[in-house]
Amino acid sequence: MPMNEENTEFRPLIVAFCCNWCSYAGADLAGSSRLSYPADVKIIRVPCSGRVNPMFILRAFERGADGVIICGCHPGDCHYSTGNYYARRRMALLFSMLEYIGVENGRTRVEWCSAAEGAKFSKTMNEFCEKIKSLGENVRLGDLRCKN
Amino acid sequence: MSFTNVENQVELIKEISGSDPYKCMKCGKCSASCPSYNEMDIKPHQFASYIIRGDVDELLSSKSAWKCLSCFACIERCPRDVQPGKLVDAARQLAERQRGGDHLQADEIPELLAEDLPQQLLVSAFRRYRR
Amino acid sequence: MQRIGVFVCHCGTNIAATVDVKKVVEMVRYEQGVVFADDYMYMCSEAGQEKIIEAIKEYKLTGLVICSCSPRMHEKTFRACAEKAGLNPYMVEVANIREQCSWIHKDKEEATKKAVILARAAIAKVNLNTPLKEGESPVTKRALVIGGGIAGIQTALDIADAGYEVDIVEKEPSIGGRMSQFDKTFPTLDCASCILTPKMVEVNQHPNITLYTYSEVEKVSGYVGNFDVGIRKKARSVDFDKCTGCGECMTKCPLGKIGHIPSEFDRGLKNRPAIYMPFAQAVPAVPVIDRENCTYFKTGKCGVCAKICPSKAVDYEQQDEIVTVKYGAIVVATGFDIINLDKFGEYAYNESPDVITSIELERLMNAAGPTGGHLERMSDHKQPKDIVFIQCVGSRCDNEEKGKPYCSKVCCMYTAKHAMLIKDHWPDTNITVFYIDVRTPGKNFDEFYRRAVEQYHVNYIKGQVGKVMPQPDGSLLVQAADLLDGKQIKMKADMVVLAAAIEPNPGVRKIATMLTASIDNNNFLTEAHAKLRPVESPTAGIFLSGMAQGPKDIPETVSQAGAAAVKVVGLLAKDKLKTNPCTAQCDTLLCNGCSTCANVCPYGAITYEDIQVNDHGLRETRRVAQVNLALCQGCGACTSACPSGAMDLQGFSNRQITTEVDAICR
Amino acid sequence: MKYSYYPGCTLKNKAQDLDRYARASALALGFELEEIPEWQCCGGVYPLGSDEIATKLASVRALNYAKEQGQDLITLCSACHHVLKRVNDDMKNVEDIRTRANNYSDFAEPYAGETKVLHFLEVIRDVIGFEELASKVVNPLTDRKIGAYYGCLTLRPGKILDFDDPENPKIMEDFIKALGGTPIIYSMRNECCGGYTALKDPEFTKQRTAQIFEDSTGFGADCLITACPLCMYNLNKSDAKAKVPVYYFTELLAEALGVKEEA
Repeated sequence: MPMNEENTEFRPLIVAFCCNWCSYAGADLAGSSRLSYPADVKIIRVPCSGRVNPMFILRAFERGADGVIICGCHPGDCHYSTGNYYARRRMALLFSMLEYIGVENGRTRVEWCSAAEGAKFSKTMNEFCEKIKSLGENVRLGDLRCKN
Repeated sequence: MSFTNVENQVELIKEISGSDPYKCMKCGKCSASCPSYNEMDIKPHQFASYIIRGDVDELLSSKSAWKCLSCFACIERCPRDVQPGKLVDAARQLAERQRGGDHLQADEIPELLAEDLPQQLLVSAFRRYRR
Repeated sequence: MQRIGVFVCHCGTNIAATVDVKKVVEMVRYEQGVVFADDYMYMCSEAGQEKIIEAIKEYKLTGLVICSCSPRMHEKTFRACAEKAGLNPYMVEVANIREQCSWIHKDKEEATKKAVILARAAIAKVNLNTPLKEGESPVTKRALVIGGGIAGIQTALDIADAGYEVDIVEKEPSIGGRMSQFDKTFPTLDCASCILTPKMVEVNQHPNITLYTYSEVEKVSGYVGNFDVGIRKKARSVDFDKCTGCGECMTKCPLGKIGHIPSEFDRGLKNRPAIYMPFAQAVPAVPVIDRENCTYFKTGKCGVCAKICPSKAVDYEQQDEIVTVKYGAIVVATGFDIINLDKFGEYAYNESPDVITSIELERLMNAAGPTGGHLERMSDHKQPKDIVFIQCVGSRCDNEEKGKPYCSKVCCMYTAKHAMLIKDHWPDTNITVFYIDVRTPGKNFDEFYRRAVEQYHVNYIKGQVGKVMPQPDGSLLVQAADLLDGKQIKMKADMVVLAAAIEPNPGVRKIATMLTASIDNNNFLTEAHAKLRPVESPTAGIFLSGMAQGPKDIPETVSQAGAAAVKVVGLLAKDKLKTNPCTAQCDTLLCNGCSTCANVCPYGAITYEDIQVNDHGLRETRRVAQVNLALCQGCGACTSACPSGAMDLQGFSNRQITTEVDAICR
Repeated sequence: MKYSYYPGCTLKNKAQDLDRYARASALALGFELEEIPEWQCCGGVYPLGSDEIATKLASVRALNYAKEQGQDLITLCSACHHVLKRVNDDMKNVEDIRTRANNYSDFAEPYAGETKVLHFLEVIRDVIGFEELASKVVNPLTDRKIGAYYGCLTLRPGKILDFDDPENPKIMEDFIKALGGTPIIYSMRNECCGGYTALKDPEFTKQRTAQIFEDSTGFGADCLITACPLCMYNLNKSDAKAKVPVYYFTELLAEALGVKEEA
């Protein structure tokens, strides 16, 4: 139930999967540097971008997320050597499939962000939010029972 | 477009120039590189501060706006990507867009003309000195 | 059914100023499984932890959710706290409502709302948490230091003195690094080699230190406590055991006089023979043959060095050798270089031999340098009368194609040093320093710089130089603006010295990748915490020393080197390390033995075994995956690759993450 | 090989030499300059303001014409080279300018920076090659010590013009070498001559050009070459003691190729 009902501006629901080593630390740096991004972004910590199972993304859209972003270490810098490469290829396939069923490509994104890139993290999230706002609410996979 | 207040002019200069005066760190490499330094009343490394402070009128009525050669030395060498040449050029354009801001009048031309004067000089001067 | 306690931290005002902490407590009180919720000023404080322990006992809690700062900060603290109260430490989840919420949002209502959602996700997850037990792995009691400059030398000495074996891998033929090139050091002006050479000798003689010079790290595998490192010992072409270091070969090499091979150590200001030691005090004092330039290797003719070597140590047949060594900890001390100045054509570095870098000046002033310590211009070998120093060449530069965004930190001080040393030797010299800011934070540093101005009358002018113009008469015309006087200046100089920006050694990226140690945009290694863990990489078992982590001077480098050594010793002192219990697990009922997981596992932790199963009365043998828990690092690559969903990751299971997604999207 | 050719105002008038020798030399080197019909003056100065559209349109038309011909666009004059390349860069990379400029025009399809703009010297360097040029020289400029005067507009901003290293160029020096002459390198070669201030401030340009002559002759130059009619004018107007003859680079090119008389 929304706590702030009089606010009619569209606020997207964005799920961000961040790997523990680079992008989650990048988000922490964005925080300690006070580089803001919209509260619409909620982060889920995973050990590695390669841990992100396509099921999680489908689940998010099914439950009404308007955008999903996966953040990992830069290519070559994966804490586990190769996880981000798998993630990149897996997501490329998933995103093209999602587009096929009508979830616009702009709603999904893979971004590399190192532990030192707080500014980049914040910038990426701001941009992504803007993009999702321009796309509007995601209705394609939304389970009607879960949304008012 | 009307220029009613200082903020408006500052914003216009930033927009026209596409450069961010806040990035300037006052290293002075522009002033060190400028061939017109001695001709200018406001020096290249000061452009950014004038815009930050909002002293746009002073910049618009300065000699500097007309003395920049557009040789791009400061733009090429600026370590902060502030590109003072762009800032002063934006100021010049603002001055010209205001009524009576032209630096060259048509009546002046015949007197200035020389036999072997290349067309390039005339068109460049017109571009730079007039709306 | 879990019995969960939720603890919301104010973190002073860090959280409470933007998040309505009381409201969060009220909002989560009725979430599934929650039996207790409270808030406190500082959850991580002793009193805060005491509160948690009491609640665990009083309410018989089986799971904890702490809404506080990043789990990267205090997850460990709260896990230890749970353990104290008899709760499995892996029954704790942290909702990050500081870095991800209160610090980046301004609107209190919005931030509170988000904090509640983050708490709910953590609560949902804890509902599915299971107690996990850490495994143990042994520690190899040997450390590797990559880089043999002052940083690597100091780290290695400190580790070795503490009683542990340590190896140094140095890619150059000698240890010593940049510092061995310097003349004097600030702020006390001791001679660099006088203080460095004894340390180099000590390294060479220390029973606990093994040197791999002219060697490079080629391959790294394993994990904290158990690294396997492949080291390539490049063929020196000189037998280590036979060579006495007499140097006869170097003096007789025909290329020494006519070869035009620029000496790397002297920054190209002098030539060297094809068989060479970088400098006289090299450690080890064994020459190498530069095979790319050596006539014998190019044409098969010559062989002078082999012929004249009194101990028959020259061996043209020597091959590169790769050794694999086990280590418990690795220190990266790869140091720095200065940037390439090709993009700073305005300073005529490539055009005029009299425009030099500061490191070249170090060599020119060094008694062991190309001019025997006599300062002279490379063009005409005359002593320069007017010298101009240009600061910040490529430092503090926003244009990434040309320079670096950071301050190189040491240039202001070494320039003051150069100015004073020159004035000491040749008092008639006129010295002008063009600066943007003079930055001298450090003990006795500003006094040092003021001495250059007050006692030596060095002329400091604020303003970056625009252009250096070589003149027909052989002088250099320096065009600048004195910003404080408001004048453009054209000044003649005999020599111009550029304080070129510092950059990490270009080889560090490759090494960082091998170590999976994170690295920033400028190729400096990232520390685990900028303030609290400045000498550790986020990757366990990897430590940082010296310029590889960021610009710093010698005193700072030595302190950091010691700090890294202490961290290494602390690690090696342990007999066993606790391993991450968040490992992969295979559900053998679902596994069909397809090998997909084994193909993506970066650690080779997955093997297969045949098991007997009873499938509805049908007995059959099935090939299923098995995870070696000692090798598994818990990345989860196998879990998302598994087509049948048999692989799952403890602590980050499919159900746990899905339930987090659900909680966020509720 | 045929190229679209944008001569610009001055080459049709006061700088006919620059043009005439270029055409003759091009034929000798095996390529042809096809003058764009109805070209309009580029304005001589690139309008720095990001909101200036009208002043860019003349260039856009020329660029689009070359695109329709499927040809690269060649310029000779430094100013045209500068303006055309920068406008082309805007059309390629600045969405706002591209959209607005296309809205003003009636092209069959929108122009988005497809044309490749080349300075005549770039064609010699990148397409013909200096070795090939050297092999076609019949009257080598032996014993000539030639200072290349680049000025500002051929080189800067280096990133967009992509002509040569803006601080230490060598294209004209290589060109002089190919013609058999000795290039003289001097510091003022990429410093501004004073440009259009010659109109209202001739004394200032005289100061600038005096420095250029002093520096170049100090290094031993017995003549200068330039690609810019305005530099040429300013240098010629100089009353410097160190003054030496100034030629368009195409004149020396035609001379070395033995086509000067035909031109």
